[in-house]
Amino acid sequence: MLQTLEVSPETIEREKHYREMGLSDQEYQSIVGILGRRPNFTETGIFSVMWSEHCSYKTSKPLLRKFPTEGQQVIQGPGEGAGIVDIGDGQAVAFKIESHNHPSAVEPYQGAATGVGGIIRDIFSMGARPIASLNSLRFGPLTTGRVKYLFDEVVHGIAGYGNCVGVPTVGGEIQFDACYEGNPLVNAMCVGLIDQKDIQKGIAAGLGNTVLYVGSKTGRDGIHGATFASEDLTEDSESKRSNVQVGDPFMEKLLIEACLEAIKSDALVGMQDMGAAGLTSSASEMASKAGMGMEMNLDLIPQREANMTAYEMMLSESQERMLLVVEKGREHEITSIFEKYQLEAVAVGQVTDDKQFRLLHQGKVVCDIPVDSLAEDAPVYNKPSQIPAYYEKFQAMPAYYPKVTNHGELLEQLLAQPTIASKEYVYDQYDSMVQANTVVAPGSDAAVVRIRGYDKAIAITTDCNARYIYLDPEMGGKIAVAEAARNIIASGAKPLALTDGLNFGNPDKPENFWQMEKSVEGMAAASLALNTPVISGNVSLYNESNGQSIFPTPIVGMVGLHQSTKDITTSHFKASGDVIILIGETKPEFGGSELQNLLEKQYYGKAPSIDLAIEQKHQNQLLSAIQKGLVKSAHDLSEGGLAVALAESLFSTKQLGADVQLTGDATTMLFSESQSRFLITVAPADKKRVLAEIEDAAPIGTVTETADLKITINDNMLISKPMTVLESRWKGAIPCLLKSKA
Amino acid sequence: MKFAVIVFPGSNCDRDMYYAAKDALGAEAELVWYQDSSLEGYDAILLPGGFSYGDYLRCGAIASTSEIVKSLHREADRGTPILGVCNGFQILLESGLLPGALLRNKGLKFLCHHEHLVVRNNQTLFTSEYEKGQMISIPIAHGEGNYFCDPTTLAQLKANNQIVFTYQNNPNGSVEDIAGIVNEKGNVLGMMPHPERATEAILGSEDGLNLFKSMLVNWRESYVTNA
Amino acid sequence: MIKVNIHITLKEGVLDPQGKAIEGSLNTLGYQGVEDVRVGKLIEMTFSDSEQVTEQVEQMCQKLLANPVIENYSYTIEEGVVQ
Amino acid sequence: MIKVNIHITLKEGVLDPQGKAIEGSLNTLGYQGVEDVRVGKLIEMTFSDSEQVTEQVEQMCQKLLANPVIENYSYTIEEGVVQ
Ligand SMILES: Nc1ncnc2c1ncn2[C@@H]1O[C@H](COP(=O)(O)OP(=O)(O)O)[C@@H](O)[C@H]1O
Ligand SMILES: [Mg+2]
Repeated sequence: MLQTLEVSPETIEREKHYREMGLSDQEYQSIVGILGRRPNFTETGIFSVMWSEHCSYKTSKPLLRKFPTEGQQVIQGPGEGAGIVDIGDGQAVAFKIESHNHPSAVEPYQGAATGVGGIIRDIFSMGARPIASLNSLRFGPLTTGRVKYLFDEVVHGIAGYGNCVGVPTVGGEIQFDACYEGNPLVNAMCVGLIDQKDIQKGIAAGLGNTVLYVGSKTGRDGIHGATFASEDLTEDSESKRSNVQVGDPFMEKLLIEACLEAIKSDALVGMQDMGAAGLTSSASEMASKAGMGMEMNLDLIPQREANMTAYEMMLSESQERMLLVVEKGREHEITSIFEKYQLEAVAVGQVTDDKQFRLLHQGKVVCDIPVDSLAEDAPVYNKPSQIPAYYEKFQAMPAYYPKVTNHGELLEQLLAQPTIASKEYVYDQYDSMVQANTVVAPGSDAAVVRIRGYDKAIAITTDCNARYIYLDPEMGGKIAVAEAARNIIASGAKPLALTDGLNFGNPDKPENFWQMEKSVEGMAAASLALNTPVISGNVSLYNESNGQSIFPTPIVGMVGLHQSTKDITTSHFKASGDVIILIGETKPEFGGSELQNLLEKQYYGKAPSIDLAIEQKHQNQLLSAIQKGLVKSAHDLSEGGLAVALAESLFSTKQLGADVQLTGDATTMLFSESQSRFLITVAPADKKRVLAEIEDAAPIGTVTETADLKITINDNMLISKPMTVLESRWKGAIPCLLKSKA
Repeated sequence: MKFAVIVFPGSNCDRDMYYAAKDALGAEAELVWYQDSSLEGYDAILLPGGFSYGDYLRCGAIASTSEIVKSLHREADRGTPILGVCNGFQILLESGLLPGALLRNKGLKFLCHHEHLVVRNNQTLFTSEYEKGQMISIPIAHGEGNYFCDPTTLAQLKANNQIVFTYQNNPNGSVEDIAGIVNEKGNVLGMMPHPERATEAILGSEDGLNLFKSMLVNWRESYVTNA
Repeated sequence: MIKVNIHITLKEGVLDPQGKAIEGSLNTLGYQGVEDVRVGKLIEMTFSDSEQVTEQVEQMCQKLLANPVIENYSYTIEEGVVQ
Repeated sequence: MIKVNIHITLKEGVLDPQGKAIEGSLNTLGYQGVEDVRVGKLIEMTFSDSEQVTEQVEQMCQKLLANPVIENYSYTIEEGVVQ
């Protein structure tokens, strides 16, 4: 039989085993101070995960404090499983984004699948029914076999889980850059709908109340680096090795239905999913938030494998598990719901009033820790920050200006760049329509999901152009938030709030910390200016491979509200004869652009600039024009600039074309990535009114019956291409790269 | 008219089906949990899409062993209209209520988008409100919708006019572009595309609504003749 | 303890796109002589009780594990496996 | 003609939701003694060339057919099968 040789408290201290679990000498000493004794093996493990960056935000907390988190619309800000905003009529939406980068690098299918599952649990554990999923992905260039494999499997994993669990995957984004080659990013976002009266909190209130364990059995899954090198500790290291977490979307679907039935019962006191640090974080956080303690008997935990130790059970990240607190004596009312769905629901402990986190295993107390110390006494570090040399160099450079000879050919090439190319290959694999509420499926700007039974809808998007953030974190941070809001506006909705997925490299490098600091400051400024408070988020650090950090990639997930479904607008041109209008000023800004990537194969110089006051003005004026019914299509300008936006607005239309006349510098007008711009179409009769309502708006052409894109600059026809040619380049690019031999 | 929408563990288009019948069509509808094995008192039965039992083993296989399938057979014999969509179609095949099997899509990928279907047979109680040969736009969302049957069965399907819908541009490799078939008696329809997702203009197509309308119209007529 | 291994394979004449795809990849990777790749399922289980195992396995293959329209099955039964 | 049968199974300890669902269904159907149902893949192929078959099979399992993070593989090689 497997004999687990757990080292004694003395040995942990003497041989500094806590270091291998990720605790510093100082942190270990403060644990000894808190306990008034040396922690045993299990306790050391529990502290190490609760005080890890993932659970405690010890490095990022000082930064997160910079975010505005309040607003009239905010019902629940950061601090619970997900943030919640008001959408009127006594309803609300809960949403959050979460990263699963490292698991996806190791096992892309399961890593991505369990990322989707985890964020969905965060949403329904608040009592909300998940109504939409999105994902934000970053990969290296699609040129090596490994990257193609990662890409395909991540997409399969998201589809495999999301389709089965019955939550439509309505949007997302994918970018390709060399810095993600060894460390792809997989961030998943979920949005849930809830009646405000049903909002659940993850609390363990009420002395003597029962703690219920629900869902999958606990196995040795995902007990990651925190474990000791197993050879030293066990007879049989192979069987003790932590396993890859495997998702079971079928189980999750049953959990969703059962949990949403359970919240209707007032016998339920609190509910939380077991996410990172599994049983440890869910149990201790629930008790701590209620100002109570908790005692659990680990012998009662449903176990998938034989001879699991207390340490393994507490650190396991097996999927599809929930922890519930139920009024004593009324357990049956809740367990009978779970029985209907053939789910295990087992009483494993009770709420105590001594504020201790106490665990029993095989008749012994294996953990007895003041519960608040796990959540509240975690250290907070103010890491040193330093301006990177590259930034100063880039700022000092003259503005990058590309040399372009054939603008038409360049447009074709840009459309075939994987970051710009059609993502249909990906989203065709996602069930984007289940639940029958998807009004705008992937392929436009923000996704739109109507709220059944009401004349309203929500718009959802994820955005982050990390290239700008790399060149200039503060400016890029502002742009990321502004771009998300622009997508919401273009769909006809008013932005409400955002969730952020902060993906960065190693924060111990002062240059990386500086990037984090500045990008958060930029995001905070834009959130404030655009009245989109930050209501939830996630931090993922140490994203690097071979010592090379990823670009700072703080992904913005934003939700907006359509006050009427009549306002829902898409990016596609609607009818020939409509007037094409460009909103915003175009300057020669090519630093970090797709054009720079295409021509120079690297990024340098200055990021595009953004003026938040102008941004806000354009957004407000456009939204009000949309709400007045004056706008037939709206699209924000991003990678590839105006020429790409024009082409995108024509793809998937009923064979329309456009005739566009511009003046000024051709390369700038066509391809610059200047911010705060929109491309809209209006009926000829409304042109005057729209131009009066929106400042900085200029008519640039008309939608035509002939399906060609014709662009004249200073009376020179620079581009004249059949849409079929452009569309086949754009649509074919990703499938073609995947098929080509590595 | 009262519809039963059967909910299996893992069904996920059950509510969509329910709303199509209740809101879009304006009929009565109830969600029926698969363990409530009685199907008495319903005028038609809807088997929704989704992933019953996670699609584990084979799509629809585990669901087809449940008790309620016995009641389904009874209702089918009795002539009650039964519509199985997507996973519902898979369950009908696995239960032997319809002939053939569904294999993985030819391209091995899950596919979700609108497809054009051709109404091949408008003489069924599910399609009488369509024109013969009419082209309709209905979404598909499946990974295993590649209809397969042996040549004898195919000949029978053709001879009996059991092929109800075909794809205009076959997306999944189905034999003869088959998207939906009825049983010989004509009261059990199985199809991969989702008509319940195409019952409101705001969702991009209303072409699925006539399928539910046909059921309603034919029920009214049968009610009149029986009365 | 009895260990049963059930092999479920697609009938001849039933198209196997997965097998085809694997064959294609193998050929691309340079394994030229590989042909007729077919993918099936392998279901392993143990029986705690040793009564009528063959009958039971036969039945469960017919009732649930294999679909006779498209699949064949076969199995091996290892008696008295002790772990 | 050489026929190769490759068995790909999930590693011990790796969750097998499919196996669990099948086990549940078999138990409901009345097969009470059935336990530890695990589902794997069975890949059959033929080699037209008989050179270095074992090496090739070993390689293709490692490179393509099995995912070493969660799966184990084994195979049998039947020489000289004539159909
Ligand atoms: N970058 C961030 N910005 C704002 N809030 C954040 C951020 N990261 C985490 N939070 C919030 O902190 C709380 C704890 O987050 P986390 O530990 O990731 O949740 P969980 O335990 O559900 O995984 C959540 O309310 C989350 O929304
Ligand atoms: Mg959580």
